[in-house]
Amino acid sequence: MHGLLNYILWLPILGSLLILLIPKEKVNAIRWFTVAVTTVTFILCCILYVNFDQAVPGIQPFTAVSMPWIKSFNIYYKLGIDGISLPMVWINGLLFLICSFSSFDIKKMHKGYFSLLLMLQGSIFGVFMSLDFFLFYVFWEVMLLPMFFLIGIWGGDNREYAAIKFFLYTFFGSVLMLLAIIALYFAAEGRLGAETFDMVKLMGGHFADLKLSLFGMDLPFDKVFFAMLFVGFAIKVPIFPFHTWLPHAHVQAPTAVSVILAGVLLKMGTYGFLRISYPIFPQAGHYFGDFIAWLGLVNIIYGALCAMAQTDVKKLIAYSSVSHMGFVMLGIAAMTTEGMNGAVLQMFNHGLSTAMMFLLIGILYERSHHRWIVTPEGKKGFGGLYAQMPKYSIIFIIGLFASLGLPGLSGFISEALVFIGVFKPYPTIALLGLIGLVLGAAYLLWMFKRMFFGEIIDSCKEYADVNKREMFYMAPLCFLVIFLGIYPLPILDVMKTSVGKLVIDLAKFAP
Amino acid sequence: MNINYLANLSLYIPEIMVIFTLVGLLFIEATYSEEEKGRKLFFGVMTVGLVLALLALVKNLGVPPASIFTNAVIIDPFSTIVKILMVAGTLFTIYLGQQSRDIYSNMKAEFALMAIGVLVGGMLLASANNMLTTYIGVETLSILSYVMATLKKNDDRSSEAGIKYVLYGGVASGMMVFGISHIFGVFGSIQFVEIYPLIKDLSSLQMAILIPSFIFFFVGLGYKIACVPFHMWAPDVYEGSPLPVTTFFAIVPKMAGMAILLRVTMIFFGPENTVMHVSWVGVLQVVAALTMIVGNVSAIAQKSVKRMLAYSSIGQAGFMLLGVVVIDDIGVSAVLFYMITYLFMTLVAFFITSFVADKYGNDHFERFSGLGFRYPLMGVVMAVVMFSLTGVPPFAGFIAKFNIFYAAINQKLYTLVLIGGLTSVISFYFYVKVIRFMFFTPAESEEKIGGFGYINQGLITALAVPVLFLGIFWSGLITKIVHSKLFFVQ
Amino acid sequence: MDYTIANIAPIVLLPFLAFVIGSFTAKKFPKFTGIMVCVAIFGSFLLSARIFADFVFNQYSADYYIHKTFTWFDLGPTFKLNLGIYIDQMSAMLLLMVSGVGFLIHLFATYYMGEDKRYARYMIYMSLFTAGMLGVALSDNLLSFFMFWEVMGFCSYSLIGFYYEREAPGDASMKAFMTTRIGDVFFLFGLLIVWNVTTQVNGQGSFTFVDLYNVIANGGFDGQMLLGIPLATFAGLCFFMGTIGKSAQFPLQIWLPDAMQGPTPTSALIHAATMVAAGVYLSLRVYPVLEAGHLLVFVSYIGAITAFGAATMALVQTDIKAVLAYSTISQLGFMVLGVGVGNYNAAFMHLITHAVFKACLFLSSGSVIHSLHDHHTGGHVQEMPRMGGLRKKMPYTAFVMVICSLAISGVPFFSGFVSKDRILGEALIMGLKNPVYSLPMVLGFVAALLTAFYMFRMIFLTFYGAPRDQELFDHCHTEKFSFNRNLPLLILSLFTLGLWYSGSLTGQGLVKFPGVENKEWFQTLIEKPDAHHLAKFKNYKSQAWGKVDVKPAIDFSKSHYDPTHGLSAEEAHHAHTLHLYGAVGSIFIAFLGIFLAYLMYIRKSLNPGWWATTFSGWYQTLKNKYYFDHFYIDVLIKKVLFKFQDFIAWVDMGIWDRIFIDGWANVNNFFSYWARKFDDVVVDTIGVDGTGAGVRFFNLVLRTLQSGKIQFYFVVIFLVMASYLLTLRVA
Amino acid sequence: MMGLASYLIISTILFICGVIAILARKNIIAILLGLELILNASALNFVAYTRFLNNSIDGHIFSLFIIVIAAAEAAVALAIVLRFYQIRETVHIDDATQLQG
Amino acid sequence: MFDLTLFFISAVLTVIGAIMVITTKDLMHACIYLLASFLGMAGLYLTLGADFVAAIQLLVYVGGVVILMVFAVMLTGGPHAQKQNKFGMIKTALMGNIRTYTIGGLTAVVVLLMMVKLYISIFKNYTAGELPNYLPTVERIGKSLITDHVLAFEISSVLLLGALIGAAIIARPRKNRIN
Repeated sequence: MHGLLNYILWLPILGSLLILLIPKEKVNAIRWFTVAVTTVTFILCCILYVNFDQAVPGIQPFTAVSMPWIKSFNIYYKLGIDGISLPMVWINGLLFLICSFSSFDIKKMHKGYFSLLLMLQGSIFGVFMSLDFFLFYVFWEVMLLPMFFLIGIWGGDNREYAAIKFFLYTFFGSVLMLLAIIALYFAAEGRLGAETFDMVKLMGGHFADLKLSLFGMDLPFDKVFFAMLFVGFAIKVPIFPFHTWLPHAHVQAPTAVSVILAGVLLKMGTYGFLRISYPIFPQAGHYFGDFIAWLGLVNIIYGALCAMAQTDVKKLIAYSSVSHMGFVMLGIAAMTTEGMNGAVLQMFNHGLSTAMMFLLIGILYERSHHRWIVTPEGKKGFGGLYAQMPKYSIIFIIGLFASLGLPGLSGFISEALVFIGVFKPYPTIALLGLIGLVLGAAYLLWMFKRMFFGEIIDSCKEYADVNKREMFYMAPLCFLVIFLGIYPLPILDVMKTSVGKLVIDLAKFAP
Repeated sequence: MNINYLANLSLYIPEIMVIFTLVGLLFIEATYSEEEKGRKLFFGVMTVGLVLALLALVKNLGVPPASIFTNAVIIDPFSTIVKILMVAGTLFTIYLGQQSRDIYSNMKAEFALMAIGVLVGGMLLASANNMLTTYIGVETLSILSYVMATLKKNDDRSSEAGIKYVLYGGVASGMMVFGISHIFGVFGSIQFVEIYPLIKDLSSLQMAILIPSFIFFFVGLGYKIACVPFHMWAPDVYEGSPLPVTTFFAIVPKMAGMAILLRVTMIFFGPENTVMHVSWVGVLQVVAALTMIVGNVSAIAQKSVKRMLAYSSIGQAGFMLLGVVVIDDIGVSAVLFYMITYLFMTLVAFFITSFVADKYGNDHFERFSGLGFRYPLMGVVMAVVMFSLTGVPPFAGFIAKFNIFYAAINQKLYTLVLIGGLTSVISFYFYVKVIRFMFFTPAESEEKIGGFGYINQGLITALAVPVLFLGIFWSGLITKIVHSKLFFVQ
Repeated sequence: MDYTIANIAPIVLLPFLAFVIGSFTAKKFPKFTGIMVCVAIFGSFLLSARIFADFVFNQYSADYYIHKTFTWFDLGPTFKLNLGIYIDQMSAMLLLMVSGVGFLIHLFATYYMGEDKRYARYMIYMSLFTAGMLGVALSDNLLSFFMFWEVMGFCSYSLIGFYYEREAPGDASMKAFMTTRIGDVFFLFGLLIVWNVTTQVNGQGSFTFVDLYNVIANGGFDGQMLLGIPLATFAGLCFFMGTIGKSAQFPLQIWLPDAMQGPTPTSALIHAATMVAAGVYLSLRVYPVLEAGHLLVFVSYIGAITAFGAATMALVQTDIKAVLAYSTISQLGFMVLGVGVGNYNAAFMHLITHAVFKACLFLSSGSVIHSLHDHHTGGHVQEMPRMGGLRKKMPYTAFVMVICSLAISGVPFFSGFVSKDRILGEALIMGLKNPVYSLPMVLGFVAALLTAFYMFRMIFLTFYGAPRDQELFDHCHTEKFSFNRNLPLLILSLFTLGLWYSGSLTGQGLVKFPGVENKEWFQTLIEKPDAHHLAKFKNYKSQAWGKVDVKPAIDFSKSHYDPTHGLSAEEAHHAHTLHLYGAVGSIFIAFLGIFLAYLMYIRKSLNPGWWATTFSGWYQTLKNKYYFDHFYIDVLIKKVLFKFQDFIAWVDMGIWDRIFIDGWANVNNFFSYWARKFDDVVVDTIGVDGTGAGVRFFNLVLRTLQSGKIQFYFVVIFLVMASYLLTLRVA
Repeated sequence: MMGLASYLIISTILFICGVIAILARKNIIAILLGLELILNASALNFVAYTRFLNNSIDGHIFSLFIIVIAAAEAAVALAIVLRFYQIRETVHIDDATQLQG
Repeated sequence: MFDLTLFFISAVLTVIGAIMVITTKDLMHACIYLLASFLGMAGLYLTLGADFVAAIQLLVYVGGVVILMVFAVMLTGGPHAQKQNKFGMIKTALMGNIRTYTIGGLTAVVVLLMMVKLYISIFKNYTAGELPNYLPTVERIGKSLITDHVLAFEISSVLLLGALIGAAIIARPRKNRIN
């Protein structure tokens, strides 16, 4: 089992290079090669899951990979996963498998597309597996490159703007992160005896009482760098007011990329909070707790309000992601067992449900070539799809209700856990957060009503129902959404020990 | 007075090699002025000479540092590495000059001659160890550069570039020498070695003379590396010059200037000289911050890729200055690493721009439309370089910036690093513009670009390989560089 | 027989599995799917019947509850979530009712929906719904209660919107879901409070009723405040908001009339018998919280207002289902009133009796509607003004409907009388004892009067008199007895007899079952979890699933019927007297209502047209449904009652519905217009692009400085240097 | 009378004159004249310092190099000016503003 | 006494020359004034005992630079340059006008202030001591040039060579055959 993470990490990247050897004309070979690579990767992820030992709170020993990379800087190629990263790794494997099927619809430059897709997968794996800060940063940034091109080349009409905005935003945040990483490295010498980029060693609130002189002010070290990391991660989450890249990126990106963006990429931000910000700066985490909780609340309500305004389905779902990620932030900010577990579970569940929604919209877009609920001319963009595409509608309902948090579907448990966790420290926020649930139901159902009910409008009469391939890749998601709604243990069990440890560690530093 | 000339000369083989190449080329040029055969011979000799110089330099890497010609120059691994970079840069630039249509075919030999001449100055500057060699280095670098800027003789822009360069260069070097004269007045010596012990205990009056004098001195160096506020010639001259010349300007004079600035800073303004250190570092910090900001911000709305790259090279110089400000060994190695990556990135960027500009007659961003689809390899390579210049991992440019930031944060220069980081975000605006046109915009025409033959593509790709390679496997190189500390004979 | 997974889980799982299997077979084998669903629910019914028997007659009748749990998930020492079953007499009753009535409705649906092209899909939705409702009945804790509750909400949504080809069901379904959702999120917040309080008291959070009762008994809520409101009040309000949403109480009642867009069996099952009643069931379950939060007065007001308001609205409906819908709201109001006045038992009893007769009424109306085809449009006819005299065409239905109407009107010997009378009696007592309650009391009685009136108005308009649309009448086939059309109706109507519930014809007093000494029935079967009772939970012992049921450690011996209600003899006498007055009054009221209806629609001595012309000003605008309620309530209530009813009408239709619910679009557009503006302009343009613009501006400045004039460059050099050197201070 | 101060003042006057020439003249050649003045000021400084502060010959050497290099620079500069004149037919410095921004 | 006289004459010549260079309206005159100034410089070098430097100053500047200047002036059409730019706008006079002199003058004042500050320090620092006798410097310079500064000497030859070639390249008339 040793080195399993190596295989998972490098297989897609290797695949992305190998694809370049396939002649450009052999489109099917390229597609199926991608499918093969993602399938093998997914199987490896499953093996990882099977071998996971729930009792171990920290990094799973069997996954640990560590070798020196840059000796003079103490940079290590260090991988490992724990209960927080495993669900993310797994869903990454799953969503890319699904996306490689969904991407059969891509119309141009197949080779580049699939190559970049695999590279994206590899780099995201890297983010979730890295235990070395430098390595983490490298993967965090590398992920931008394929994403940038995937949006920029295969995206919609306004793709350049979206791609650049996406890149700039993230890059801005990550520059601040880099600063924090290096500063931590040097601070570690005083506190830990040696300079290090090792996340695990840095954890534990060693940097609380350091001072830092910036712009001529004497500032607390940990709070400043917590804030810097916060911006870096908040942009990825995205947290209001750093969220405006998201609607653009989502709307312009091709379906599969939207799926990845919403399903996995956004989680990198919250993962960063759980893996880096909070464990390393627990005191600052407590200090900023109220602030982040309120921001989470703003995210929820604000995202929902914005979603309601949209006439573009994809934009609507994009804003719903903003809203849903707010729940994750809320859960994290609560710093209670329930809240944290809920947050991690919500990361996973939102990955499933929002991926479903984006795939469904992609399927629809294949047929309609537009995404307007109400077209800019004020006409109905869709109408009566329920009658026209019954199977599609059923899947849509599942996705829809999963994302509005219907009990029995996956979203509910995580949201409930988050609220349970949040209530204790922030009852007011919990109460106000409920508005988000109402609004969430409102915009989703309103969208559903406008698109699916009523008579079939003329332009919708041609649309075929979902075909076998689409059914094939939607089915696992439907199954998971329902299954995890009833029986969330497969995910909760693997994460709970790690999350519990995190919560206990954090609690030690409560003021 | 007993100078062991031979021992000195043995360390000075690379320079001598380059000078001989220069002289030899002059003869060849004079003999076979317009013949095809002569051209082949010319470039053959040139290549051989420079490669030999490179080999000699590589051999010099292992040699223990030594000060030769009565402390006129110093040969240490630092200067040797910079020289290697400069020679390599010259070699590739001359190749580019041969390929490029921006240098008239009857001027290609002259371009090579001038470039090698500038290279001699640069090499002298890189290992200069007294004020005189510094001054002569700067002047050699400058005067021949003026010629290079004007090399496109029938072009009004080129001659205007020459005018601007010569005036600006003259004023800057005049001020530099004015500063040097007062430094000489205070110390009574132009030898770094002799100044060094004196600088440690100065009276405050001397200090009051020296600080302005060194500022004057700094003008000369600052104009060579084009740092703000002495950068204003650079965009104009870079734009007006023929493209290979711009390439050359972005590499050799800049590196040489950076090397001497680093050396002067390290020798005179170490932390042990409190007052001098504080004022000098204060100046450098402001200059570095301004250079990063102005370079990167000005580059945004440019139409011409060449001019954008000119501003970008100013911005990059700002980052290197950030490494200079640190004034310690980590900073030196960071700057060295930066120079190495900068060489490759600049070469690739200018090579591709040059071939595109040759095809279309100008180098506006629009000319890059659809390049990524027509020449995927070139597109990818250019994109890699642009990302690398921005500082995105896993490319070498990121590692270079990382090293600089690393060194700066080690000295707690948080504000500067913050500025550096943010300006590198800003720099993405204009670097990505190239990528945007290459990949997101349909091609303007499907005509072949003549410059992208297999050999050139291969060469460009080969030049880009280190950009990628050093981004991941930089362990070995950085270890080597860390050991090649700036040497100073006391 | 012990309670194990094998014999409890299937109650929920059978319908659920029918749903799962059905969702695969629906397309290919619709008939089979329908039958399978019915069989599954019948299976649930059998299992429920066994529980019912156990808890009412057999070994568990003396025990208070069965509570078994398993761990759903466990997140470490501080967080463990248990799910399980909690069965006491109340849930046993509810199970039996839900599965029984549900089965009959499913049976009827095979008739009603038999020809629909989406028949099978309809059946599986119904099946899922039944599973949800049975789950609610079995839940031992508020969380699973909430989950099943939401599943029901989803089914309700899907079934209201079943005819998705039309716009109206879409609107209605969304309105229903959204309105209930508002209540639901408060319910969810109530859950959070409970979890928090149980954590504080027990060190381990819990949602179970038992723990909740326990905490209240231990005074866990005492002295706690949240947002300046006592915690118990807050929690109670939250839970009661759940009730308001789900049971369509004022002010969230608006969705239920619209919900009639669904097929009629849906209306019968979901929007009459079970789901809406689940709201009341919730109130009953959390009754101790309501009590601890001093919310009962509030509850009674809500109930009374709803009962009265809905009844008034029902008076003028012309759609047969709309009458029943408003009637349902009104009856739910009665139940809530029952809770509010503290008559726990009667409220639940009314829940059961109402479920039976209202289900029957809906099914009957379905039978009527299904028989009436408009041969012009091909659609079914629901408008009463086009009916009349139908009893000749469909005698069974007419018979059944009259029976049920008698029941709902509160005519003696029928179930409605038994339950409603007890609620009204209690309201009377409370009203006389405490002036605060006088308003609910009066409203309750008036509502009862109106109930009788509008029900019989409906009966008379539908079945009596001359056919008003002869063509329609002629096209109506004469009803032939069929097992899936008439049998469910007959069975249900059989259970509208008061005898089943009261155990005696009068509905009062002690009951003796043959062979069992002093076995009492409804009135003592279910005990109010008041302070005295809650004490029993203090020694609660949890039970794990297994072969053997661990009986609760304490003696839950059944309290005998206490004719004095624990009061002194004098007070008891007083109470009895009042009850008697109440009973007499309600009987009188029932007959008065029927009589008025008779006068108006059979004898026509009171001309409804007179009323219409007298109030013609608003009657004309009533054609538009939006202004109908508004106008009606406005005038009638203004004349008869108080000014604030004005407010109800205004809030109900003017604000709540038009803006808040139907006007989601408007509000959305308003809010989100500004939200979007804010997002685009402030955050994006100024915040983000603005930064970019700032950079670009700076760029412009710098490029202007880069003027190309070399002498300017020199000036820059000199000035920069000079400015540095002139400010320099050395030593 | 013939102290260091007098020489430095002369050199300063030369320098200032050079600066004024550089900034005020619009003729490129006139600007070059100013440049020569600045260089000469420095050379004078070197020799003066050699005389009054230390007897190091390096000052003289430096002056020599300044003179030599100034000559070389002037040669190149004049060549460039000629080239500019041939193309633009002007020696007005404000005509050399095509490259800007 | 001689050196004092020489100093005065030279100083006056230098300063007047320099001032005339910047004030005269005629470029040709400016060149001549520059020549005068350089001559004065040579005299100043002599008073400083720098005989060799003075000689070189005369040789290089007077003999070379100024001739080049004159050449340039003649080649570029002397004082009669065009008065308008390509847009037809009246250009600033070639030799400057009030505006340019104001700018130049103000900047020069600022620079002067800076230099004054510098010189105050220098004068405070400087203590007049025994001046060494005039000694011929040629020998020392020669020795120094082939020992200490041999490298600078040699490299400057490269510089001059390069400047020579460069000037030739640039100034070489345009060929008809391009590319």
